Amino acid sequence: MDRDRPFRLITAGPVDALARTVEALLVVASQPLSADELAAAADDDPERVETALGLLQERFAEGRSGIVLEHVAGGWAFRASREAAEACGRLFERPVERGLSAAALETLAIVAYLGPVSRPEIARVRGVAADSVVAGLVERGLIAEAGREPGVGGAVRYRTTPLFERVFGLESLSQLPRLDDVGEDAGEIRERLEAVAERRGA
Amino acid sequence: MDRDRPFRLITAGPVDALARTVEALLVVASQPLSADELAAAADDDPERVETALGLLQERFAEGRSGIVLEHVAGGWAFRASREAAEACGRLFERPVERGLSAAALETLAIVAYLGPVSRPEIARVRGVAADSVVAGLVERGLIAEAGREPGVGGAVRYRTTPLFERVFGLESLSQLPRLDDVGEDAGEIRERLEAVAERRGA
Amino acid sequence: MRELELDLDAFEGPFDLLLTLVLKEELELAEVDVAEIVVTFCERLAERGQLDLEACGEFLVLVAALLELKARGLFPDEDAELSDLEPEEAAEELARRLAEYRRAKEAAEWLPARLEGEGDRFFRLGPAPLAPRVERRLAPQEPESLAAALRALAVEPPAVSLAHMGLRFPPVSQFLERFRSVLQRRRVFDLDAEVEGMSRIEQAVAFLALLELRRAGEASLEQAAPFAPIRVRRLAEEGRPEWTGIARSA
Repeated sequence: MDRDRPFRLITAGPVDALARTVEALLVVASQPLSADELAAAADDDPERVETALGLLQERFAEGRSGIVLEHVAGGWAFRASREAAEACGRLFERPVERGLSAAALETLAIVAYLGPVSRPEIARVRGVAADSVVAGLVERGLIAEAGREPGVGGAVRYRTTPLFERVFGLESLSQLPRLDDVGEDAGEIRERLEAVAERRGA
Repeated sequence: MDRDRPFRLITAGPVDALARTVEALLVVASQPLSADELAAAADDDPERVETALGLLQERFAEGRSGIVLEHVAGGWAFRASREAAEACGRLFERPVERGLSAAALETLAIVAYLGPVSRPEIARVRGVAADSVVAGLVERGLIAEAGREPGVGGAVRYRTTPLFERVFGLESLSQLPRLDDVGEDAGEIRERLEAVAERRGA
Repeated sequence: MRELELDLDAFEGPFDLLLTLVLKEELELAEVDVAEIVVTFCERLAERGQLDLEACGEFLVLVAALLELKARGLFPDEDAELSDLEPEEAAEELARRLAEYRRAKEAAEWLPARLEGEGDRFFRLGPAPLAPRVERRLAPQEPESLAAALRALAVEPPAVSLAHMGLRFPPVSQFLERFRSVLQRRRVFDLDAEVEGMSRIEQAVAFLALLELRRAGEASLEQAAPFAPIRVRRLAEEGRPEWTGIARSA
């Protein structure tokens, strides 16, 4: 990209006026906004909003501007350029400090892949109780309650939040890597398990 | 101002690099930042930061950009352009919400029937931590702080507000539907719910 | 550590003997006050006036295993639930859960790497400094919905399945059988290789089984250094009825 080409910020074109409106919306929004949400607020056409977003993506690009437009957590949002990370680090805390424990990461992974999922289910997968870990992740805003298990007296279920996607830089949960089922040793494991089951059954 | 003059966003000049850093800091900040704070974060000279801010004020000016740099009491901050005021209004004006989330309704019911109650008490009855849900209900004005539990360092307790009574069409809490099937009075209801929550086990 | 003298309601004697009796199912673990054992150990530790890390580590492993066994004993339903399953079904269920667990483990490895890479992406959390205030308005609500929410909370929960405990934490006897059959085939094996991928508590139970094999004189344990692999060596002589010692049914 020819980074040094002078850039026309202002034209009389109506898409440019729309782009300014989208800019304005994004700079005050508290979370990523989808093209549809932007179109509804701007009272304009979603397709024209997409065009405007394309324009803004060029303008607010890494290396070109301190404000960067990114597609994240199912919508569009401004963030600081990576170039300014050091300066930002002096003034702000990282959205999630690195100190996520192994247990927290494991729980987060379970909620991301299997969610909505209840604490008993998480405990079943992890093999240990998950109460304090779950509470900690809720506190950090990375997971949130998502109703209770079906049927009366069901346990509260949790899912990951848009903040989770944003912190991990995901456009959506579908961007999580696909995890293969148990690999090549699946057959061997199965045999062993069957042997165990037979002994138990006996 | 000559609105139509093409605008060079990128130059090799060091003040421009500083301006990008200042842009980045301002887009992340959740409150206005003073020139001194910006200089400390950018690890640069306050005077040069002032120069950079001047540059940005030109770039992010009303009529030229949807993002406007504003000097307010506490320092510098971005806002939406006046041109986009209507669109921003639509973004922030939420449609009237039909109902509450399951978590919010549960918590509200606990505060209404058992209040004043503290967050730990709510958590015991629901079987899950209640911090974020309580914060949300306080923000919406449906519940409010009502002193602390007796004793030193007692937890903050919450009760429902007049807004709550309006929304639920009640003249007072005594008009809440009876819950005789669960317990005779608040104490009994609470005991029953805590026992069940414990068995729910999580 | 193993000579720790205990004076409990249900048992009096060295800790070592207690373990043996429990493993032989000659002592009802449900009646043993594990907290009392911990207190005795702590008292002994305080008397010595110096911290013996090795003894503490061993004690933790053994007490964890004891607690595990006791927990299983306190939930007798679980065994019934398991035996309801046909062996193939049980194996299928185990395989499914193991796969689930592995996927979660793998994902948990991916997340921190991603976080590290995204560490220089800063964005605003919360509202913009000069943003308009959001007003959330709520439509009129029915008071009955509050009563319904509390009633739902008062409903007894369905019986929680404890099957996972049995599946994830096999009994000591199972490890005894398994290690014996390994020792039938091989004179020496490494514990680490055998318990790889198992949960800590499973490994603890496996270790308990090894201690039992050693007690019975069936195997010797060697470890070159702390945290080095534990090597298990067959001790029994040819011709001796090796595997009749302490079978589960004994």
